[in-house]
Amino acid sequence: MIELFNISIQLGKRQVLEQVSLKINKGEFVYLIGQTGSGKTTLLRLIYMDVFPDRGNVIVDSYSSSTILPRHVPFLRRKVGVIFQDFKLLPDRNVYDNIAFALQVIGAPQRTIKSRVLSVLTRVGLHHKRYQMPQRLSGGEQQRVAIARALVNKPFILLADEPTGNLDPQVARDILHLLENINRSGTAILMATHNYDLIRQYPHRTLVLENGNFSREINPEELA
Amino acid sequence: MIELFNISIQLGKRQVLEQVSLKINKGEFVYLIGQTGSGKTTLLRLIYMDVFPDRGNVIVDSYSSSTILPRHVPFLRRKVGVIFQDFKLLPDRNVYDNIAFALQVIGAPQRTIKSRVLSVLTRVGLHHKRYQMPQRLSGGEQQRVAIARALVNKPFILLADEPTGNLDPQVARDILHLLENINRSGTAILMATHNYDLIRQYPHRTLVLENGNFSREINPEELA
Amino acid sequence: MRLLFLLKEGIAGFKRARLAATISIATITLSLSLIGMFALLVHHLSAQFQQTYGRIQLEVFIDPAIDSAQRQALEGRIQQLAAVEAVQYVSPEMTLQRFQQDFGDDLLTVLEGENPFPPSLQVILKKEYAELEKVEAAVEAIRALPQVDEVIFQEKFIRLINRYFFIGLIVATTIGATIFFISTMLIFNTIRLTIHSRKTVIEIMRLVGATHFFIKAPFVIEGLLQGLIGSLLASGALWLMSDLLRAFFLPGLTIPWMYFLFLCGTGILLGLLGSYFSIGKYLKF
Amino acid sequence: MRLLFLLKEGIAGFKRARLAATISIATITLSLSLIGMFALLVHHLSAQFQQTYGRIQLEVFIDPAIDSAQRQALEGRIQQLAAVEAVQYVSPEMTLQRFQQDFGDDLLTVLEGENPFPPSLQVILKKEYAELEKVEAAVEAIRALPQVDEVIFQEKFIRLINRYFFIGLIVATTIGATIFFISTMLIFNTIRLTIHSRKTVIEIMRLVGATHFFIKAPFVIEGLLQGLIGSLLASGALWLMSDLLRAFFLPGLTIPWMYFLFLCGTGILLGLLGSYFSIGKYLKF
Ligand SMILES: Nc1ncnc2c1ncn2[C@@H]1O[C@H](COP(=O)(O)OP(=O)(O)OP(=O)(O)O)[C@@H](O)[C@H]1O
Ligand SMILES: Nc1ncnc2c1ncn2[C@@H]1O[C@H](COP(=O)(O)OP(=O)(O)OP(=O)(O)O)[C@@H](O)[C@H]1O
Ligand SMILES: [Mg+2]
Ligand SMILES: [Mg+2]
Repeated sequence: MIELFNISIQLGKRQVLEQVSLKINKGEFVYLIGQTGSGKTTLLRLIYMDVFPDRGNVIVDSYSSSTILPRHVPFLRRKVGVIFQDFKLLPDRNVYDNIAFALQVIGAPQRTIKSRVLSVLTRVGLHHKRYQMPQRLSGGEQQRVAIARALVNKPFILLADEPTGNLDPQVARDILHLLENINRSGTAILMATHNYDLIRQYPHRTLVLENGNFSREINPEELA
Repeated sequence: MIELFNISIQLGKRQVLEQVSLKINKGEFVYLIGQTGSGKTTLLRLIYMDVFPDRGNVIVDSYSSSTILPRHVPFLRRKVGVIFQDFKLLPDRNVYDNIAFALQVIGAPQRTIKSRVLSVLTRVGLHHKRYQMPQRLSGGEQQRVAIARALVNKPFILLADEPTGNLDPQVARDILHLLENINRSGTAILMATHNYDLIRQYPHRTLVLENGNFSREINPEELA
Repeated sequence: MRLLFLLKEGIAGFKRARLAATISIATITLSLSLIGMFALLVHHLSAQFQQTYGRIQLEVFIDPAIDSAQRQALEGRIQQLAAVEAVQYVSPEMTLQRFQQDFGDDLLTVLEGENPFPPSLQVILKKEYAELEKVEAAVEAIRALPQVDEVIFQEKFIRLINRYFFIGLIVATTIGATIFFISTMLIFNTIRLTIHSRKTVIEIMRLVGATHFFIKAPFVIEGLLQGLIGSLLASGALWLMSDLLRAFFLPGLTIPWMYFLFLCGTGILLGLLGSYFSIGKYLKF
Repeated sequence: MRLLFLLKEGIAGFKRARLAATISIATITLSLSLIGMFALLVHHLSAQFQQTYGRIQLEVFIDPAIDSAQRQALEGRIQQLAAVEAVQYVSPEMTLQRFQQDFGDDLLTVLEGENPFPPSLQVILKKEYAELEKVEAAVEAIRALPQVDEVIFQEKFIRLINRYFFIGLIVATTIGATIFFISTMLIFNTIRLTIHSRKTVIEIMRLVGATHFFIKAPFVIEGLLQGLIGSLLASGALWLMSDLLRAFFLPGLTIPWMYFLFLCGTGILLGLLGSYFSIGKYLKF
């Protein structure tokens, strides 16, 4: 359902990825690790088609990067939930409206929006902060809003870029618990992370990005 | 040299800190931990006087929060290096200029600026990205620029808000190594973090913020 | 449902970027007031001018031996000409008086008590006959009538007035067009800047899967509303200003209601187009 | 050293916020061109008007029995009056011709071949004596001279011209002041918006320990430069436009160099003040 065939991509002067191939099946849970600057975020951006490969082809659901029309990209993105590394919350509206926006975009009726947003807010533990503006939230709270927004329209795959970077270990575990639940109900998950502790506690298939390519898939026990 | 006396502060409708007291001596290395939203960032903001307490008094070097004049705040900030949780890089100039800015502010001569900036960039391993714009850097690279800027004018205390949140464990250890070196040369460090692994590897005095107050100082071994 | 949501979003835009919205509206208000005021003044002055100088008068000197019945018959014939608006008899005494008014009270002294003027008819031409050729045609027609001695009209004066009016009109049109052009540019620029200040928001919307239409619509609606509010304020300002001018300098000044219609139409159009084109740049795919 | 750095930063601001800077400059250019063009046209037209209608002419009718030497002596005495610019002899034939010009070619027919006019002197008053009281004083002085029969002047005409000129001046000044006021507002608003779009940058500078002066100075310098560039462009535009107008409609049009000085001064001042006051809001401590 998600496949990358021999992807190469250059950003600025840097060859970020070189001949990368990857396949994620329906309902899989995959970790993506690798040093700072190794290209994890870039790989995720390729999947939600914010950048396009110089060579190779990205296939997501029925869309292919080499044939997709610009006006179809929004529809692809609605099927893919993204937790951005820098959150990307709309600074001009409150927590509730930020999350609701992802549903308004697909034209969901007001009542569905309300119940879905409130339920997902409860799940990430931010029900009481729903009328706050993002810039008044702590780093961890903002991250949880980002998670809630990615979940709210029940995507078939969730791309999580460092979703626990600003969370304390307890909350991080809670979030991972949440992600596993979602995964169990059929949503595939691709999660870029630096938190090896977490991988050890919740082991899944783990890909290592190194020198612009997947050097290997490793066993969680190997992690330093 | 840094003292908080019975600080209480409310932000919006929330009583974030209540009767908090704290003393950090010259050259100390202190960790600050606590759940998401427990007030770590707020405590750091009190020290660089971005917010002022409702009750109580913050003393930093020769400045006191109850008597400081607005026009003296910049001079206090120059003595305090801050690594912001959300980096706060200037989006309109490149890596080099971002770091140089902290020295231009204090009127350092061009030659000093150049040598100091290049040396600190080498220390955080970003010498080769010095002409890149921040938004083209990966999350971890941005974090290292933020670290470099906080270090460059040799502050007497360094406030680090989650400085390793976007870094892989190896780089995180390198940064902590760097911070310990700086600490050894006499700079005090107050570091808010969720990374208990790191605290266990580099143990120092550790304060736990809970329910708006320091519940206790804990032993690194205790950490879950 | 969907439309309602986009409309609400458009209105919410005001709250979300208050400074930007305020400044957009202010720009529209100020520019349109300027355009409106200028147009109004030019319109008023040129109308006044036309009223004062736009009707040509002819002096038709007639046979001094004419009797009253014959004169009235002649008046009737002149009146029937297509170009003529009104005819009035002027006795020699009245002519002398008019000369006195024009050339000072003491013309009689100069003329040593004599009245050299014959009786005449004052003929006022219709407004549409203010051009030189048409005047000349009318003069010929009257001259051809019996008992008409001579027809006099101020050819130089007509030429002069026509010329000044023409220059004035060109100058006013140039200034007006420049004001309009500049205002349009300023409004577009301001809107562009306000949208530029929200480019992060647009970028995030894109990434969350909003279609171009969905992103654009609220901005365009907001632009339209800004245009509407701005032009209503401008209409108010124009109304106030015209009231003041009427009270102090230009007693006959009135604003045709078309002006308000024009201001609102222009404001809405500019707000709409401005935001439509500005936002295009931030939507690649 | 420090100053040099701030200057460099000010210039760098252009590159860092290209759209904002461009639009600021465009606003300044457009507004100042408008002001300049309007002022220039009003100035030119009023000067032309004054040249045409600003000098009062008197007709001094003299004793028909006067001889040439006496007449020249009289001319000399009139010439010596403070109000008088020039005196010229007009024979009865010339007077008749003038009347013919004003009232049509066939006045002679009407007057039945007689010339009723006495000889006269045409007296032109100095520009400073265009007001009604001064004219009347001059008329009295001339009337008191021997061999002067009568002095005639067009009182109504003077009143009319004065009144139209006055109304024209008031209308032009009102429009001009409005344009100036609106332009100032627009420039200030644009600058405010461009600075607003950089509030994150300002906030970060504050947090890194920059003093108010250090944050402000580059913005103010940038504003000043924008004002300078904008006003230079406006000067260029004005020059071009005046060239075009001169070529096609207004042959005598010239721009005094003071205009360029004024435009640059205004541009710089507005850019400077606009940025100075706008940035103040984003600097609490
Ligand atoms: N637009 C761009 N222009 C130039 N270089 C870029 C651009 N975007 C990314 N890069 C570079 O590409 C490399 C990969 O970036 P990417 O964000 O994918 O790394 P990452 O694995 O997500 O790192 P991190 O763990 O720090 O988030 C980085 O070195 C970055 O500097
Ligand atoms: N301006 C504000 N208005 C209202 N509430 C605020 C404001 N700033 C912070 N808060 C609230 O105060 C609490 C403490 O925030 P703070 O940023 O200090 O937490 P933190 O310990 O740094 O959390 P994290 O680990 O997630 O960064 C949070 O719940 C936050 O929502
Ligand atoms: Mg990344
Ligand atoms: Mg924090």
